[in-house]
Amino acid sequence: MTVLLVGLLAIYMAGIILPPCFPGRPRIQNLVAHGLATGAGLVGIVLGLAGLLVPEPWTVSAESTIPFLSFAIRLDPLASFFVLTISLVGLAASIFALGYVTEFYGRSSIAAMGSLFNGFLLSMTLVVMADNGFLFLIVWELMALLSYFLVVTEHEKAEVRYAGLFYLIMAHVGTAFIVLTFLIFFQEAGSFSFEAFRHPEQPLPEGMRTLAFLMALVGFGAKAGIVPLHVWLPYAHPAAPSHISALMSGVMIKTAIYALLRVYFDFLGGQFPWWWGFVVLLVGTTSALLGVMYALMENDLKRLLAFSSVENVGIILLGIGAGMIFQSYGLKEFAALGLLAGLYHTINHAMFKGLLFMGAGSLLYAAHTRNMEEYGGLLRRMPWTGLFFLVGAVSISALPLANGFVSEWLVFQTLFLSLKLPALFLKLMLPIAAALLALTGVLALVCFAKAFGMSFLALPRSSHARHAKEVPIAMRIGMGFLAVWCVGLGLAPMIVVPLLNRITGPLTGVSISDKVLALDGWALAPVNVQFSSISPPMLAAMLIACGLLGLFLAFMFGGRLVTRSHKTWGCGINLSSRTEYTATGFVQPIKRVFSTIYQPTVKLETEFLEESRYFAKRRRFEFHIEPVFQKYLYDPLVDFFVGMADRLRILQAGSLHLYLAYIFVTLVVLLLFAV
Amino acid sequence: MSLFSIDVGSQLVDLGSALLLLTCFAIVAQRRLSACVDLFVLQSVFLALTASLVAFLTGIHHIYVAAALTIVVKAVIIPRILKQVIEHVNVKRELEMNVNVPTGLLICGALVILAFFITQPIIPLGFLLTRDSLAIALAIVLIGFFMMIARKKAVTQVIGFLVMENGLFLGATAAAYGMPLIVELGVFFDLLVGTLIIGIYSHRLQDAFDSVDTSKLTTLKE
Amino acid sequence: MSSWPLVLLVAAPVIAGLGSLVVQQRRAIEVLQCAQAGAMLAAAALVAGQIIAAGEASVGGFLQVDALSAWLDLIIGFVGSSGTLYAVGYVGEELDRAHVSLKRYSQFFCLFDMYLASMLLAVNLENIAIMWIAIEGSTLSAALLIGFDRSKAALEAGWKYVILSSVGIALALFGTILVYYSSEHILGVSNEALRWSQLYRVAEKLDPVAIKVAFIFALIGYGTKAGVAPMHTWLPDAHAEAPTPVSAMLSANMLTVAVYAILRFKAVTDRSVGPEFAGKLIVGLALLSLAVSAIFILVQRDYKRLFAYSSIEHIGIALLGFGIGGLGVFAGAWHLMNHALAKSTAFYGAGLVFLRHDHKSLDRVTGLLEQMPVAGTAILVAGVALAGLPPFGLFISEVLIVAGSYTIRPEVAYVFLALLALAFATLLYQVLRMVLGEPGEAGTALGRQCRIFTSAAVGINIVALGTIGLRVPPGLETLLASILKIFGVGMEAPR
Amino acid sequence: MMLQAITLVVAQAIVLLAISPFLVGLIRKVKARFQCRRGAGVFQPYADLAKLFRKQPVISTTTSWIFTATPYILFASTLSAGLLVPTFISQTPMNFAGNIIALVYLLALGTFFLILAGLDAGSAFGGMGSSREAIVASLTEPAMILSIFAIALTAGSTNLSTIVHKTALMEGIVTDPSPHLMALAALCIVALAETGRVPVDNPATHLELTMIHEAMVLEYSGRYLALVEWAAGLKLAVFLTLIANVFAPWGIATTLTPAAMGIGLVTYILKIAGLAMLIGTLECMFAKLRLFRVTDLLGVAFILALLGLVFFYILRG
Repeated sequence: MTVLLVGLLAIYMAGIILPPCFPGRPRIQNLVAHGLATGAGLVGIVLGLAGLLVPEPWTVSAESTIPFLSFAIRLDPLASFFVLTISLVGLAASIFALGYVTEFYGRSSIAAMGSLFNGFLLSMTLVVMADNGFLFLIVWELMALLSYFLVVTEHEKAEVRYAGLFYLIMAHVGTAFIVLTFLIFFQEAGSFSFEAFRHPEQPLPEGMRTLAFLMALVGFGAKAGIVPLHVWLPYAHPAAPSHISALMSGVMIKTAIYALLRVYFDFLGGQFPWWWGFVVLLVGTTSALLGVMYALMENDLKRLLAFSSVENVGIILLGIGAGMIFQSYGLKEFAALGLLAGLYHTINHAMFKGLLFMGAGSLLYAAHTRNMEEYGGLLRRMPWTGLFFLVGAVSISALPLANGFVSEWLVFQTLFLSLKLPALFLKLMLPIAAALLALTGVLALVCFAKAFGMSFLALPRSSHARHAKEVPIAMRIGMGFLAVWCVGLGLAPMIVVPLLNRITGPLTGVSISDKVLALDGWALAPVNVQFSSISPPMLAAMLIACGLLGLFLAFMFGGRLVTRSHKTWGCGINLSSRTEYTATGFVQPIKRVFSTIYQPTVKLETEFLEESRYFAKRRRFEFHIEPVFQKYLYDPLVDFFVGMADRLRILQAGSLHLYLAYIFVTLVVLLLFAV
Repeated sequence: MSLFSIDVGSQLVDLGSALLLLTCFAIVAQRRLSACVDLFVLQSVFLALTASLVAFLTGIHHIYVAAALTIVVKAVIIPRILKQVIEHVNVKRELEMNVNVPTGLLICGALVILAFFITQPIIPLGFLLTRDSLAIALAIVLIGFFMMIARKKAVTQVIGFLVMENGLFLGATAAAYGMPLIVELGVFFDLLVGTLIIGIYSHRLQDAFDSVDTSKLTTLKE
Repeated sequence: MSSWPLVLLVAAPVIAGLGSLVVQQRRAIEVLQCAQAGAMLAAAALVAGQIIAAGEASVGGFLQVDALSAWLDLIIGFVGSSGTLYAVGYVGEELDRAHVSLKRYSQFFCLFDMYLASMLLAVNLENIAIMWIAIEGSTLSAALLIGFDRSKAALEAGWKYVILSSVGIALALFGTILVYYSSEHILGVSNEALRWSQLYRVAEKLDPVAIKVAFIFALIGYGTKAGVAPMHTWLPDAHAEAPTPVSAMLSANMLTVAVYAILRFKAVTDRSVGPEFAGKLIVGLALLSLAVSAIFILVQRDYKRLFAYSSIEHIGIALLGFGIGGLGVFAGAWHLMNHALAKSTAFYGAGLVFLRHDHKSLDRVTGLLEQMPVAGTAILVAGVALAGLPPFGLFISEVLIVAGSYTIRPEVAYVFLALLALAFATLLYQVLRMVLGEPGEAGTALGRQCRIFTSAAVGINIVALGTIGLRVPPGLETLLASILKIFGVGMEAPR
Repeated sequence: MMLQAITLVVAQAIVLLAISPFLVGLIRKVKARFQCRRGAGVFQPYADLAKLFRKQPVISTTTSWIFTATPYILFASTLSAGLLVPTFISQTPMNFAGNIIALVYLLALGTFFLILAGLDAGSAFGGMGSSREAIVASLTEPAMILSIFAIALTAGSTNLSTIVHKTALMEGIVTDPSPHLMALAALCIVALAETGRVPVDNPATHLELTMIHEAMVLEYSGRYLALVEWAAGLKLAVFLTLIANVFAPWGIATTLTPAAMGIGLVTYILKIAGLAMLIGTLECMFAKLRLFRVTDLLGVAFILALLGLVFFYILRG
């Protein structure tokens, strides 16, 4: 392990230091930086697996000269799992980047991008490995800072700068809450070491525990992008270069999930009242639903993906929240199931969100725009990208045979198990959450049907799309790698579940893998196979068999007939991209049905011909959906501060007498009251 | 020591301090600039007398030096510099104030009370000889400070500052039986240089703004 | 224990200053200044080394160095020398552009060195009254430096500075007198009654009320020089209008020296009346400073004023650390050093921008990273450090201070964190819009010599800032440990 | 054992495939009768399928492989979904392979690709159909999940066979029917929406104002259309089976004796035929709703399912 760890750090450090050593040679810089990152990714995967498999948590630490700070590393199953996830996506992103950053030759410094990229990956890895609160804070802030610099790679664009700043500030505010969380433990433990957090001399008072719970939820929630702290996400993730977006959406926000589990189940020992779990559940449901709803309305592909990250974090929190509720009632097996579902969805989301962002990157690379309305018909021009994107879309829509299906299924089962709960309130709430999850799921399906359909199907909607070419091989390999994982994780839960069980076991105190894997691994069951079960391999077999049956029927009856191809009948008009359904039009009914949430504002301008008002020369239609949280939560806050500051300028009015008066008054007041 | 018994001496010292305080009030009440300077000279003389009285009574001789310096610096050199500045910048004889005279006097009275109130618990540990000088010193410092706020012209602010210095000096000599000589010398040197620099500045201000009404200096602000 | 490094430390600037006034010849002055910078740095290092080794050093009971003084020696010595290099580049450029005559060029360096000398003297003195004299000396030399280029704004700033800080210093003197007044009964009417070491020894016997009043006067007096709100009002004007090398020295050194003076008084007060009294006052004023600076940074339109307000903020943070005591003292000292480095770096950058564009308006400066890489990097690195982000020491000290204050009074920690977040947001908002984006107006390019010297200064600072970012070098660690002892705290920090 | 399982699965597949066109024909017949027409014979759909399979398919030039793959995927997913539902025997061998959620998501898989296919042709009709299908599907899903869960509660399982088997054996059958009835009502509405019947959609029209499913498949022809139609029929069969066997598992074979199976098969056919005729009747009684009125209907379904849940818990204490 030591060798692996040192190797990992060494390669990343090399990746940070070396690229600037080849000034003016972007190709070499690119190869060095991302090549090394690829290597590090491989090492990280091995390290993560090793950490998952070793019986005892593996620790190493180096003292520092700063009080309370020690460079302590701890690889328990939880940490290792996230190391594994980060490394997997990191590996794919590095390979993808080899091709993708060629876009930036001559525009931005490849050396800087490469170094920052390695640094970002390193900081994320360290975040999940850190075993000391102080160290955690340092790497956490570094992660935010480095990702900020990556986000503003194209800082000549104003909106990119805005996105970056917004992100940085939100991240820092979050950190402030995290600091408070740690301080609550620190006060009892008298140290920043996580070991001391786990076993303080005397247990925390109840009020303090609750405070810690809320602080952690806000602090880490800001990073995870839970509603209403999600607003930075749809700005920052699209602004970054796509391989960075893949990392940020795929794994960076997961570090927050890691930290939440760490705090709730490790530091607080999984001892909490039921309403904690309910709060998490509530947050999860809200984030999932609102996230997907806003995603649905986006025509900017990367913003759509960013919003869908909010949704998936919500789904993860649904699993965890349900687990927490069960935990609080001592139903440990179900609790473990909830966590397992959450973790399963974590890695799944990492895979397909990484894949989708890379796909979006490829589209950007090929068509030079992020607006779906200007794509179209790309499946014929970019078959591989299209295929991989489809796999990602199927996975994220939780459709069978892909990984999203398995984890979402597990979440559903956890919620259904609420019938074992004593409290009527929860008995009712969890199924409703399940229903809303179903709504989320199908909206996600629609969302990605739109994303794929508008981008890849029918006729090209712009000259960009018409001249698009398939992307370089490196990018395709990066995407293919993750696509394979999406399918693999979906078909082989019998391999994944035991690994995840090694995490949930210590956290909840029960091992459930043999119960979850019923019928010697063929079926997946929520602890008791009587309640329900699925068997992904069997489903796959069925689907394939039925598909073959369909083919057989088709060709048995009329196999000799060759298909004739003819252009689509457009009611007499020649079909053009103008006659196609637009992305905006596609979701219009949904927008109308849920108008209470979207509060859409529609503007329709019509220019008429001079001759007659019966003939329109041109019409202009635009609609916007209300960014509710920004309008009613964030903007007022900013306005308040700016306004206050403006009013307080008067303090510094420039008059010497006034200044002297300040001193005089202070003096007199202190003399009167302080003595 | 044979001539006076201690309490008579302390009476005299207190008398000196009181005179200083009175001159303060006079300066506050005074509307004419040159008169302010003259009053300051008078105050400095009183200060020197009190100091030398203390020196005589206690037999701490380097206070004599301090007293002599006071005469030289504050009663001769600095007033000359000030007069020059006044000549150069030909300020109006009338002073503008932020606070009118009666209010100013009232505030000064309040400040004196404050000074006594604060120093009350400390005075007992003072030397028998210089009972209330500490309180008076503090009062003078505060009044000088107040003058700087109340008066608009640069020169009068300088005078306020110098009055503060006098208060400090009274505190140092009368109340605390004088700082060590080197300190006294240093303080006086700094004082001299400071006044010079302030003089230079008011010259330049005059050249730049053709007025030394410091309440007009408000271009630098938020 | 040889005493020459200490003497050299104080003497080098004096000699160099007088020398530059005499020779009146550019190259000579440059050589002289560079030598001075080197000598000062070496001497500071040596002195610190002696303290680390022996704990104390003194020259005839007049100059007396303990850990705290050595800490200040290091700060002033290091930043002073890099500042001297920078000044050579900066003022040299102005000379090339014929903004200043050779005469005023040499005058500048004379004043500049005297200023450094008086500060170095102030922190190495044993006698509180003489320390007062030295600090007053620095005030006066600074007054002349601030008004150096005789624009109206500079004059106004200088005038405000000289009046306000003279008043402040006068109040500080009254505080000193009060200490003397109460100590001379125990130590006799003599120099003894003004020596730190003696005062610490007999502090318990001193009259508490007198000490309290004395501390209030000292706090407000020296607080005025340290730019503690609400006595800070001179600071932005002075920093903005002074020639930039001077602004850097004001921020990095003079404020620090004023804090040092306050600390000396605090040490006496704590021994006499317990740490709560001084702690309360300092914490209150510190938080006020934070609030004021955070707000004014937000509305700032002038990049030099911007950094000036950020100085108010960081002095406030450091004082907060000292105010809460315990490891806060460690953090405070650490904060002072890192802030000195970061802030001087920031001003170096700002100065280059000013030389190029000849205006101080934030809104008209963009894309520095592309247009002036050195200045851009300097401002970016400094901005990140000053915002309190790792891998820089300010992050460490801020976390430690929050932790310390939380264990004592949680509400202080809450307010502190909130204000920190606000200051973070406002500062980065301003800094980032300077360094990022497309370059704006072209401006006039800088001369080669100027570029070399200033880049050297910036480089030195950034390297230092990086190296002490996440680790306390062992020597400094021992220094800090003995500083903690001065404030009656042991280094029994659990790791 | 293995062999038996396979044969049962195949048998079930055959039954479903065989019966689904019949159901369509039956509904058409009933409607014709209500409209005082003789109408085509109930076995007409078989002929239609055969004819379509033999016709030469025409594919739009604008389309991609998605378009040609969709019918097979649709067919496969629907049939697989059918295999999860117990038809004439209560314990389908495929029980373990997936529960009700799996069924829902298998159908969703079909819907997903159908939507894509609708977009792929590039005509406005297809887009319109897809977009409407999207809204209907998204409103149906929550109600479906809740109603299924309300039923699952009684049997303590979400595996269909387990539910059906237990109910058939009178195990854990509800003493009070109210939750069941509400769930049933909800599920019926869901079924109508999912299978594209009046009042949500009208399979008998090609009027662009009203059509949803038909608009999506407008570009299909030949064997592709055959598969799509068949899949639609299968979907109908699946939902009818679901309703029939979950709420009225009478006569279903709980053992694998030939006799039992025979009875099971007959009763099964009777049950779903009855349901089909019921649907036909309903279609004649109601008019199709405007698209944005469908939301109200499905909202009602959701509330009903929720009430079913509440009642269950309250009555069970």
